[in-house]
Amino acid sequence: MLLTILLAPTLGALALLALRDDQHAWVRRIAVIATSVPLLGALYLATHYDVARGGYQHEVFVPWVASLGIGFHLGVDGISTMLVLLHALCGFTGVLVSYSIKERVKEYYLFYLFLITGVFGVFLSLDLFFFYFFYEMAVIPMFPLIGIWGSDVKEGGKVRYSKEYATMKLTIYLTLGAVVALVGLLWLYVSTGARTFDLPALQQALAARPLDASLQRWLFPLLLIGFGVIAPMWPLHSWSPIGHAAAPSAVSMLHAGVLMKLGSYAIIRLPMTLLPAGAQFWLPWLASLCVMNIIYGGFVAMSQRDLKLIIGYSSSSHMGYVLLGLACLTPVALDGAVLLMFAHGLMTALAFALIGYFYEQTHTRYLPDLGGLAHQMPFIATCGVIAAMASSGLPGFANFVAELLIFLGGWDRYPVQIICGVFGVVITAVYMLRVVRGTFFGPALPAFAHTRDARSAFERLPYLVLVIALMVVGCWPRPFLQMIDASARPLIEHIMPVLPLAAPAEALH
Amino acid sequence: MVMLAWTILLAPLAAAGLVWLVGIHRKPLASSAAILGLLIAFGCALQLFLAGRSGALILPLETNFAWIALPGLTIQFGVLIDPLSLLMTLVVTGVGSAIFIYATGYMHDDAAYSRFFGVLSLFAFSMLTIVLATNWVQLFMGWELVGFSSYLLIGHWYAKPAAAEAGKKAFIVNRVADFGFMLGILMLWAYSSADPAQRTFNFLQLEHAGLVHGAMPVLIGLLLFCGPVGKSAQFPLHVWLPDAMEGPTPVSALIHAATMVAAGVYLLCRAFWLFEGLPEVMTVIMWVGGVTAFLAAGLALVENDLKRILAYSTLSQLGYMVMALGLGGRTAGMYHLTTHAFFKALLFLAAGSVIHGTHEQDIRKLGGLWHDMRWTSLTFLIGALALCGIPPLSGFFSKEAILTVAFARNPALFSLGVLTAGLTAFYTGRAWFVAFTGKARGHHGHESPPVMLIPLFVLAALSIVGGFLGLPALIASGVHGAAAPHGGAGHAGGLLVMAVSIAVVAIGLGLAWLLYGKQVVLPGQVARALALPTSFVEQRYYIDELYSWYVLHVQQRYIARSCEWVEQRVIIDGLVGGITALTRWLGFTVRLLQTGRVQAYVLVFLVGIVWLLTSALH
Amino acid sequence: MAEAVFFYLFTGAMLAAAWSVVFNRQPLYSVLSLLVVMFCLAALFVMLQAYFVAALQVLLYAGAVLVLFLFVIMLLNLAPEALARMRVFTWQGGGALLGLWLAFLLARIFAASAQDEGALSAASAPRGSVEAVGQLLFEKYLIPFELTSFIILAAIIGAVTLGKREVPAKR
Amino acid sequence: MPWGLLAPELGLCLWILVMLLADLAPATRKPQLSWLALGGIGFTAVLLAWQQPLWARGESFQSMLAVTHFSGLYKCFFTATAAVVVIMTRQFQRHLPAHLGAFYMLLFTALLGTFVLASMRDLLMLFLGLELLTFSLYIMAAYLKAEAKSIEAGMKYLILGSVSSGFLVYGIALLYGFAGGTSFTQVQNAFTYALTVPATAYAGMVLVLAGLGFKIAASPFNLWVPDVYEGAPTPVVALLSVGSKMAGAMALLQLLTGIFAPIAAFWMPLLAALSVATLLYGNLGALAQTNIKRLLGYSSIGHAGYLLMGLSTGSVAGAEAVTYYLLAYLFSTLAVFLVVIAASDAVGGDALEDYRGLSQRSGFLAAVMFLGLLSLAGVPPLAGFVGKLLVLLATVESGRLWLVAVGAVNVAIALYYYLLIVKRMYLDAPRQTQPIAVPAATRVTLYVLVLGILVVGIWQAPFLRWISAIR
Amino acid sequence: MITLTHYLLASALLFAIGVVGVLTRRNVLMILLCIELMFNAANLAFVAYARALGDTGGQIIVFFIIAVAAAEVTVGLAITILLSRQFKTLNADEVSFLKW
Repeated sequence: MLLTILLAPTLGALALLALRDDQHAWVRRIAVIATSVPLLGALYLATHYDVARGGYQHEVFVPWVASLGIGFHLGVDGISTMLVLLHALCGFTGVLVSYSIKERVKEYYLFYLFLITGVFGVFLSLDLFFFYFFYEMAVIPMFPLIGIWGSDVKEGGKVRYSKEYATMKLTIYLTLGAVVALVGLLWLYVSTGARTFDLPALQQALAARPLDASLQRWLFPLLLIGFGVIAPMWPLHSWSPIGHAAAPSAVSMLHAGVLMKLGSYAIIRLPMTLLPAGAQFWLPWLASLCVMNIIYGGFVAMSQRDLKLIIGYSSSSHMGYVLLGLACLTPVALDGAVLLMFAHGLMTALAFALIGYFYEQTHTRYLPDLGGLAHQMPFIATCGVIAAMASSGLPGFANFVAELLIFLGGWDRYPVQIICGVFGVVITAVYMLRVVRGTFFGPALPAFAHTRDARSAFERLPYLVLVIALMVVGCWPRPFLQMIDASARPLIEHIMPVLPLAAPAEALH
Repeated sequence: MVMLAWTILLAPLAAAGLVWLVGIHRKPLASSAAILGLLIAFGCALQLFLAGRSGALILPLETNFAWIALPGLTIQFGVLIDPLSLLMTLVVTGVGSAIFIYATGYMHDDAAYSRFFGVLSLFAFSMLTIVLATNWVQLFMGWELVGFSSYLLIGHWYAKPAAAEAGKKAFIVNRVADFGFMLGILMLWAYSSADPAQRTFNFLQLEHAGLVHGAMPVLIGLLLFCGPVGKSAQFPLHVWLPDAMEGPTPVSALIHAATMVAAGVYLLCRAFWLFEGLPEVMTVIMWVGGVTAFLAAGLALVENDLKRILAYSTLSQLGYMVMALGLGGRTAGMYHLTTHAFFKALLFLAAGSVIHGTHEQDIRKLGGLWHDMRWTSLTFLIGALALCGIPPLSGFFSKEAILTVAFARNPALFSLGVLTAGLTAFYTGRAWFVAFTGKARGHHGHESPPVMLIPLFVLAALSIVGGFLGLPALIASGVHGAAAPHGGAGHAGGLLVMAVSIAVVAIGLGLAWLLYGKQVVLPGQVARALALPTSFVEQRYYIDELYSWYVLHVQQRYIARSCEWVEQRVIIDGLVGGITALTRWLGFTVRLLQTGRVQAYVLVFLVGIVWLLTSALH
Repeated sequence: MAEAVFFYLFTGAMLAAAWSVVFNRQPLYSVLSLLVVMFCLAALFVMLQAYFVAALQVLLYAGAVLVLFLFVIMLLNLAPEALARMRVFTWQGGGALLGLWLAFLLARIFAASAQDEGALSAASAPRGSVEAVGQLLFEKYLIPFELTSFIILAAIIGAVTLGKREVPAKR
Repeated sequence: MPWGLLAPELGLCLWILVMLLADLAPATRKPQLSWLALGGIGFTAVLLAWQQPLWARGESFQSMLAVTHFSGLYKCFFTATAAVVVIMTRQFQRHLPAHLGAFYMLLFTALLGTFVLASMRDLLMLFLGLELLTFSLYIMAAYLKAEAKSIEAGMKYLILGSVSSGFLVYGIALLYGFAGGTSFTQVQNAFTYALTVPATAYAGMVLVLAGLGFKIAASPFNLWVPDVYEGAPTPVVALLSVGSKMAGAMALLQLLTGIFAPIAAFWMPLLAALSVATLLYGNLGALAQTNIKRLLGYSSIGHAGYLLMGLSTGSVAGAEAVTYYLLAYLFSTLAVFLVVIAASDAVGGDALEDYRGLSQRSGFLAAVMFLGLLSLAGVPPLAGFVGKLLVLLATVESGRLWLVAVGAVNVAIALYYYLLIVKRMYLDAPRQTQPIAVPAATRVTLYVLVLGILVVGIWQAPFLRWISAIR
Repeated sequence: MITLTHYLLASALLFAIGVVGVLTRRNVLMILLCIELMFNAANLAFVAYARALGDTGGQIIVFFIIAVAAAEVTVGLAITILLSRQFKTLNADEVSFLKW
């Protein structure tokens, strides 16, 4: 099953190679198939994860390079199942949203499908080598995707960030992060002495003979910063909003929806799993850094006027919650963090898809130029309100559940940071409502009289899929949370064998 | 019984789902589904109520399922039926049904008719979620959802910039309040048990077990009180409510008069066990309530928009309720909530009927409606009198109850309350005399259709008889374990209070008659005579200015702009751009080594050799 | 004693000639100075009992290589090189200083490695006769020898190819 | 005598003569010379394959040359490189004025030089092999007699090359004096058993290091690289970049893991420092380039830095990593240069700007270039990634983490300038739009190279097994 | 008493003079000439070592070096001729069109 998920996009890409450049219809059909197969697979995974058993499931193992201890090892636990599902959803809807791409279609889907493959690879890999392998592989297709099919970030008619700048910055930044992480990984690999890249094997080896705590303290920040760049951790975030803003909508969707989660997922999967002492030492710092993400990101979002920049900064703000959830080192907060990765991914994908939809017709996403689009496109406006509300943490959407869990789980450990986090929700509401107000509400503008709504079921499908997914998880989170918890709890218990609880009276100080 | 309880909650949800999924382009289906959903809920609530009365149902009835079940953390979702929630449910569903029906007439020609009913149903569900919540999280969810519905309904006519802005403002102000509220809930939970795994959000469990030792109950209480301050528009977060009048009138009636804004009061009752024991918090609550009541009444004096007058009056009455609760008058507060729901909904609907008939809501441009819209005017009058507290209308009794409590507890607040009562009578009278009596000023209305009038009659009837339904006893029975310490009237000072309040009301009405009915003195002259206070009041005490100054000049200009500056100049240009520029500069510099002269290359070669040889010597 | 005299004589002459190679403006004189260097070297080789190599040095270097140089100098009709006056302050001057530093370094290295060695003349002599060398060359060093032929082949072919003036292509 | 051991070399010698004679062929037949050259390479390959069973025995020939797994493996690399260079020359040959036969002959002498280096067991062979290789390259670099650039390149290469061989020879002399002989066994024994290693021996070692550093383009011995890359005929640049560098790295590998192994503690930090200098010089210098060949020159310096990094570990893992790196580098660089050659006529030059919109003129060439550059940058799933990973891993194992950090940062810098090319090819609009025709031979070669890049990048196990056999 | 070190020092000086020449002479031909000095210095070192070691191998290597140097001169002169044809100068400084 995992192989199917991983290989379907690759095979799709290879099939595309066989097509002529102008066979657009077939190109798209293949892309839809190549992404819907993983979606079905992900649904299967989500429904067939054995919570009682926990751990890695559906494993696939092929020995790869025995001498170095590399194995092609795939497997999912509750956490990665959620993210595979998220990625499958975003990837699938992204293909549908990309129907608006009219130029160099074949190339577009080629890069797109490689991107999809890479991200699936990261979520499915249980081998450090392949983890990194796919991680880097996922970064590179962004370059042409943004560079060719993206758009400049304009402000008042002037180019503020060109797409070339955006894509170069993104690629280099992420690569820089990746190599820092690589140094950490290699150091880790060498210092365990187990000569294996296999994650479960490493876990066993480290359980038997843990690394020296001082070494862990060196290793952990390498991995944290390396993967934190893509998460994006303040102040290393500046590639992300610009990158989001310049990317074509499907790529923004994947980028904000899934790619950023690679970072937080990687932090959970590698440094937290493998370096408990490092986590204990460093995560309190992260918890404070996230506050910067949340509050600062929110305020910067507030002062932006390009819609995609606003959503971009909001993503970096919301990823602050995810990181905060990680940093709390309690099972509940980690559950919340993972759920928020999922929820925020869908929400932000929805937002970017919507912006892409009307940008296509309005040719502007500069907030002062927009207004009253609800008249021409009620469906899009409805979805826009939903996205804004999901982002603001309205109950009924998965984001609320996730944030609530982070707050509940983190309260005992970092009350001050949690208070800031709760305040961040207010900030989110401010700029999100500003977006909704400025874009959809207000009198109909004559300039947009020609625009049209998404009418056919097919056009609406991607938005509906995302909204429904958000609401299903938001209204009935229990099974999902149980799945996540089955993996998150052992992890936390591994890091903090006895949860040192601050005495309640001291907790606030 | 459990099924009935669930039905109350789920019927409006089902209606909302139905409207959104299939009814969005089918007007009749949308409105009938919404009305039916709420009526079913009302029926169920009534049946439960009767069952409770007859003893067939032992209250409280609580039923739950685990919404989130993690080891050490269970969050439930359920239905709690106790006298308090039952009363509130009856108010919400009953008044709501009337307003829903009324809305079919009022919104008849609206393009977004179905959407309107869809959101109304969603609102009903959310409101009932609050009312029937068994725990704080569920309550908070409902709390947020009513805020959302309110946002949508205020902004129903989103094409109007004012409406769109008002919706936004309402949501954000509430969000600010919810910041504190959420923290309060978090802390309440955190201190609910010494054992982290035993913590609970459940109302009854919390009430039963109380907080652990070492908790900071005062802080918790204050934070929790933030919620009502926002939702019930208490000073200083009252600013959203007047603007919210941009929404369609049924919305104002339902949400911004009868139910949602009362949720804050309901919440105070729900957590009364906590506040009760915290005198500091109680003091804050009662003063916030009292001040709100007085200031809002003052605002109403100079307002010319009929709906806004009612909005300020709502503020003022909510202040009353909060004050009552702060004074410990749980029964009185809840009692007033109920009667207020009746007569304020009535007033709004009547005002809506006026607007529907005349398309005008500025009282200065109205006049003589008594002649054109007899039924509407009559019902408005009933509501107005109830608001003023003229016996034997319902408002009289509930207000009496509050003033009695105040009299017993806090003379200062009592006098404030009495003064507010006078002001209330004055502005109500003003609205009545200006808009309904005298001659028409340009607008001739036409009477509304029966579908709008019948709900008016129902509410008018309730406003009249509301004082005789035995509500205080019902409410008091909800106080578990503890005897109702402060029943309604009947204390030693009761008669005195009654006399004072009636007198004040009479003075207020009389003055209004003199100024606006008889026009002995022109109001303009009075305003000129009191220029300073008038302008102060007309500028709404400059609170909105203060906020917009904060938002535009502090938050947007300084905080957000400086963050943006840091982002652009420090992080993007400085940190990232600096490193990039440095790297590029190094690149340009390094290549300058490459002069093209072969001997220079040999020289560099030699430098390397010399270095290597030096190291060989080591 | 005579050894020392000869050594210093030849070495001195060699270094002086080398100096002249480097600092003579006239290319022709430089080449001729190099010739002197070669002869002095050959003499030193003889002192070191490397007769065959000494002969080669004279024949090959002096006879062939330097003639080639002279030939090219004549062919190109080289003018005296204009030397910059203030070369000490140019990078070339820096190069010269660095070169001297190199000499100093090498000298220190040799000095550091020299351990109570006796006179070179006392050491057992290698067999530097033509027979001895030839035998080694065609037995042990056969492969390098053959390889050298390919080096020379490549060089010759290359030189011919490069040096040849192209006949303008017939269009 | 076991002449079988020398079979490939003898085959090459034979073919050198064949090509020499072939140069006499009439001008109209000249285009077919490339097939003859390919035939020679095929012949050599066959001889190599035939000889393959002997590799494992590791026999040596007169203590001068030895046939081992190591040499066999590298000879395969060199043969493959030469084959691609022939294809390149074929594509390029209308620029080559005349004497195509001599050009191919020089290719074969260069190849012979690399073969000698692969098998060498004596410092003399190091010198001669290196000179054979370098002489051929001097001449080939200046081969475009009508072009000033080419002559300038030849001149610079010649002067610096000669100076570096001067140092090399002096270094060999010092080693000879220390060890009393030039064969590897003698030198290694001397190092192993010397009570104290005199400074002359260290000096000899560093001078040899510098001479080879020149070949692999290590800073500060590499200033010729950008100029020569820019000026020399492109196939020669490819040969320089792959063949010559590989030969240098291989020779270093042999020396460092062989005769110099006993003094590893001495040279490891030196190589590490050289590696840093080289990495920074190459990658920073490349940032400001506008000519693709020059840029690739700087980039090849950057790669030398990684090779040095691998070498500086002094470990078996490092040696294997360097070999793997070279294998990956071979495929990637050759692919890139072949595209440069195939495209340069159509795009009108070697300036980066000329590559604007290449993907719209020939999606195939652009895609190959894209993959090649990314592989050079070290992006999975391409070959270069595995090479870099192994080098970094070996360096981490050696405990020199700061070096790894420098290497890692340089990955990002390198990616930047590679992406600048990608940007031109994919993001910018083309100046002209007519498609570029790619001849069948070039196309097939490119396919093979891309396949190589992918296979080496994804399916590492067989190559690693193959490489680990060199021990 | 003349020891090995004497010869070696002589060779070192010769080598260094050659290097200085390479760096300071501007004429390509002269640079090549100075490179010959460097090779000859190496030759001297080889022969001196051979003498000290009593090993003929060193002398043989000198033979090879001489051959290679000769070949190098051949190539060098060919390139020099090309250079003078193309640039009308043999001044190495003036042939610096490939840079940066």
